Amino acid sequence: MEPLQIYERLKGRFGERVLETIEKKPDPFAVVDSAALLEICRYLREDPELAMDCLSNETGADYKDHVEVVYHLFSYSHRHGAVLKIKLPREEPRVATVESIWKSANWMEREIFDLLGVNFEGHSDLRRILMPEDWPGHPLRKDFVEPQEYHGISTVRESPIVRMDQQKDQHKKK
Amino acid sequence: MSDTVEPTLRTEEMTLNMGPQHPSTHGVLRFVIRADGEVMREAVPDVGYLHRSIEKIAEKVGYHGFMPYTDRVDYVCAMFTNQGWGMACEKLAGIQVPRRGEYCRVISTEFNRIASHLLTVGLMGMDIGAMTPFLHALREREMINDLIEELCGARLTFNYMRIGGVAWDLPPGWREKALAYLDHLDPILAEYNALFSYNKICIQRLANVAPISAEEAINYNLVGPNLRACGVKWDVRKDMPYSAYADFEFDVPIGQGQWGTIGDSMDRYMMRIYEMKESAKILRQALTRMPDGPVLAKVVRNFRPPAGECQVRVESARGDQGWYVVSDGSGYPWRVHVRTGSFAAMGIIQKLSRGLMIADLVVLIASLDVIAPEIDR
Amino acid sequence: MQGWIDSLIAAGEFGKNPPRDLVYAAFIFVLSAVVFLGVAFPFAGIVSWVERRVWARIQSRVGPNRVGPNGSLQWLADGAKHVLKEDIIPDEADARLFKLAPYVVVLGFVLPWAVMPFSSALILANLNVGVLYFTAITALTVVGVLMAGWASDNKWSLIGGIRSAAQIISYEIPAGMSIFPVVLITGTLSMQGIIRAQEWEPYHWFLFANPFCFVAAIVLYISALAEGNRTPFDLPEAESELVAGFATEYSGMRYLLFFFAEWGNMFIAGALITTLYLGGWQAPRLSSSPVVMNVLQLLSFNVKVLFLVFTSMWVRATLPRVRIDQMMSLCWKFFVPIAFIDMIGTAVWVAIWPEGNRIAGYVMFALGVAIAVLFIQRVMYYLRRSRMEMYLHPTI
Amino acid sequence: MPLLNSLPDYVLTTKTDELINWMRKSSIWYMLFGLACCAIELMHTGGPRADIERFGATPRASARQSDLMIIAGTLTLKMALRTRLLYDQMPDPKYVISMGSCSNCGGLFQLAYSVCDGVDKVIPVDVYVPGCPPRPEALTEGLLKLQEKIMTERWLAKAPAAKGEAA
Repeated sequence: MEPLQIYERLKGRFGERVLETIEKKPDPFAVVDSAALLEICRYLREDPELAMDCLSNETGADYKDHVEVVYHLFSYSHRHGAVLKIKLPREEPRVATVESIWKSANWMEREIFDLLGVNFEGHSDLRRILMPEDWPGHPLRKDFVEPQEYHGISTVRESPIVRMDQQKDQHKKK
Repeated sequence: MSDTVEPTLRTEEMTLNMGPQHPSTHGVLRFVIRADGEVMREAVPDVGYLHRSIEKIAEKVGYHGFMPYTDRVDYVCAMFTNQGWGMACEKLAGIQVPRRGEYCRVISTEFNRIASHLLTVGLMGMDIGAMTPFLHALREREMINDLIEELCGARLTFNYMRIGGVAWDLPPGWREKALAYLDHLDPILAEYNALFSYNKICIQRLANVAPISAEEAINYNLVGPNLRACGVKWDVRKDMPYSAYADFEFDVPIGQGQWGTIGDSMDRYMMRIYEMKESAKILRQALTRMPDGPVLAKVVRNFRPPAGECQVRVESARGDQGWYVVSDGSGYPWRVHVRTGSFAAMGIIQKLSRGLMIADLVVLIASLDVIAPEIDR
Repeated sequence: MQGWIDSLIAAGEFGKNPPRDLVYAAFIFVLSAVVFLGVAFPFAGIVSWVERRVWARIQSRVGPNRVGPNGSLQWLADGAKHVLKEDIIPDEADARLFKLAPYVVVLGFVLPWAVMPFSSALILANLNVGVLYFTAITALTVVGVLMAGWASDNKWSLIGGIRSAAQIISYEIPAGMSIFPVVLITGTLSMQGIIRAQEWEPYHWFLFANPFCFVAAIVLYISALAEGNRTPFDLPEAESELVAGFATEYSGMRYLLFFFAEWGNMFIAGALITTLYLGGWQAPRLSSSPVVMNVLQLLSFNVKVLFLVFTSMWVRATLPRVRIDQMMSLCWKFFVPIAFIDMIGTAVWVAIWPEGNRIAGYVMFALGVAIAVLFIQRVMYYLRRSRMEMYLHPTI
Repeated sequence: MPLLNSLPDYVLTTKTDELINWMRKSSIWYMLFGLACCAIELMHTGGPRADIERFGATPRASARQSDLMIIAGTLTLKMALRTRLLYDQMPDPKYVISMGSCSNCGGLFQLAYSVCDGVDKVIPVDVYVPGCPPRPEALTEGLLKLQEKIMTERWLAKAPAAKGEAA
């Protein structure tokens, strides 16, 4: 089944809760209501004609006014795929986890939580995965500012030329 | 002190810390193992020791400038990450790669696949205690490195591909050398099997260790050889042909479970050996049927794809690699995400490790072919 | 020896009426120091260099070749470097046991040299229970290893130590039982006695005395590999699993002692098998001079032992490592019953042919040669098949 | 060695130094410590073609038994703390080779938020090997440079030279 047919089917089933579908750009995708996400995902997984048995990718992106979470679904039995998107507010984004439907969501949602700060409600093990536990902020946010030092290690590399000049100055002062 | 003797022997759970510096974790991975003697209760992976923020860097360096960074996403088979990035940009901008360019891509990636699988099977040997297979694999890898070095000037991080094709055509005389190497590879693989794969101890160590069912593998989003070892016949090259793969005939080997259960470590290990043979088959066809023409499409230096987003899937040596790119129409990508095989494979280890022995964990990591930079990026 | 010292004392070399016991003790000290530093350690060191070279050749590398002619002084550099290195004792370690453990291991490696029958005359102590002493004293190693594993306060060390203890204790049983067939045939436990009961021709070795002995020798060899923590039974120091096993926390000199004991043990295990099954120092009588004969015997003994050592290097370079449960089941389910059958079979054989059966010896020898020829043919086949022309020109 | 230090450079002390240094340089055991891309080239350096074992350098898994730490690859901030710990676990005299641009100065990943720009911020470095990644030959050359450096060390003849020059 083509992606657009799948989105039509979703629209027929969930009506208003499928907010919009976009045809080109070059991959088509559907934006759905974040409150209805779990229901839609379960339908996609369990409907025998769709049978999306694999969550092949889940990721997020930070836009200036909102945060998006993108779900790339795939069906190994029917060899078709679909892309779902949800839009969340930038402050305290939260959405239900799809871990109960696809196990692979566990780690991907941990990554999104770590790097973008999206809270997944009901997640079994929502900890930072890539960054250290005591890291400030969420690096993939567009307004993330790199800390100047971490446990006494400065994160800025001084230019060796500047440093040599400084050493020369010190030498002169002596 | 009470006088009563405890009726049973009391055992205590032991927490072991494996890594980040540990010889068999293939880079910097860490496992916190809860073990009861030799048997593990659970091994909880802790990753991120090689998180180099490649996805963030993409937002700073632009489309052409990001190509060298893609090499570092998976340094063992950097050609595939090159190709994934190239294909994603071409899809966004609607660029058609010349035919000869596609063939160059196929040839370089398939050689890289052989090199990567050689390293994997060699590391498997080292992890279960046999050093010789590892060094023999390195010896064969050196020859592929020579070939690739002649092609693009680098041994490991190639930066060979460009948006719209490849950087250079095959050098003169290269084709004959490549074909000669392929003739050399077959007996070496036979020797390798005789020396190591069909060794009784090797089979005993690998067979029936941590089998994965097909449903589980799909649910955990395992990809590539790991998925095929579970009996799922899915290969992006065959089922969603990209580049020039539609032109070639090759088989997609799947796990048969001759040595134990379907989807056990032995199946995953043998999948790499089979795939090397298939790669050699593709390479022979590609090298003999090479069309003429340019290798690089005309792409402007100031590359600005129209706003939009796309996902491409490339069958890398570690499986289906998904590149998700969002463009806002400027010279810098808005968001780049790589979905890699090792990331998914790492997620299943915690579940599989329950009830295994500590020695089996090493086998499990090696058979899933986990590479640290692909997990952390 | 004693007579010579007595004559020295009588000649007044140590002054008038010296206390005899002290002189004897001094000589024993000097002698053991000479053996320890002049024979045992260099031997272990050279074996370590040979192993690295052999291993490298099997892996199509070169191996250490810069220190001394062909790298033959590599072991000396390794040793001296370790002696001069910082000696770290971790804070949490049980310091006393931690310090003691390497010495216990070295004790288990040095003491067997006392009964090592190099030739008909070159033996320090011709004990009448030599074999028993040999097996008893080599088991000291396990105490040291267990101590090291426990005292390090590192969980990987602990697992290594426990694995080693389980392994060595288990394999002592088939190893010990594989010695019995020879003892049954000869009726003696003395190393020299056993060797004198054999002759220099291979078909008169106990290896080919009867089928049971042949199997027992193989069981003994594999058990010796396991007791020496050699691949495929190197679980206690499994590099890819346990970092460095029981020796993980050891550095400098203390690690060096483990290091040398490991390689020295290969020689010791080889010596035991040579003595029991391969005719020991027996050499053809080419000369009537006892000196020449002793040199020949020394050569014969060392060639046999070094061949066994080389085989164990070869095995180490080829085979993967077994898992702990597989190792245990191999020992208890296969080797112990086989060793038991060997023992009973030899007893029956001896009851039927008390003087041995010459024909059986010839037949067994022919069989052994046939197996060896088949093996070599198979190796040659693979060598020819995989070594293509391109292999000789690595740059193509 | 206060007495020896007060003596001028006699033949005995310098020759002893030379002997010690020669032994140290002939048996550099390096730690199996691959961080990133360079780890693959590190394996190749120990492999059949470059065979670093010719110089007596052999890999060890445990920090306690190694003399040389080859920082092969990008050092992330999360790993930097561990690296310092590992360095402290090594027994003296210990040496560090920084292999590749990433561990020299951050290299390509100076732009990254999670990468420690240069291993010399964490531990002292003896030899820097440039390249991304350096070829096995380059690493071998680095090892030979380290051997040269070891040969210049003084243990008995004079007060020991300051080790691990501040980079």
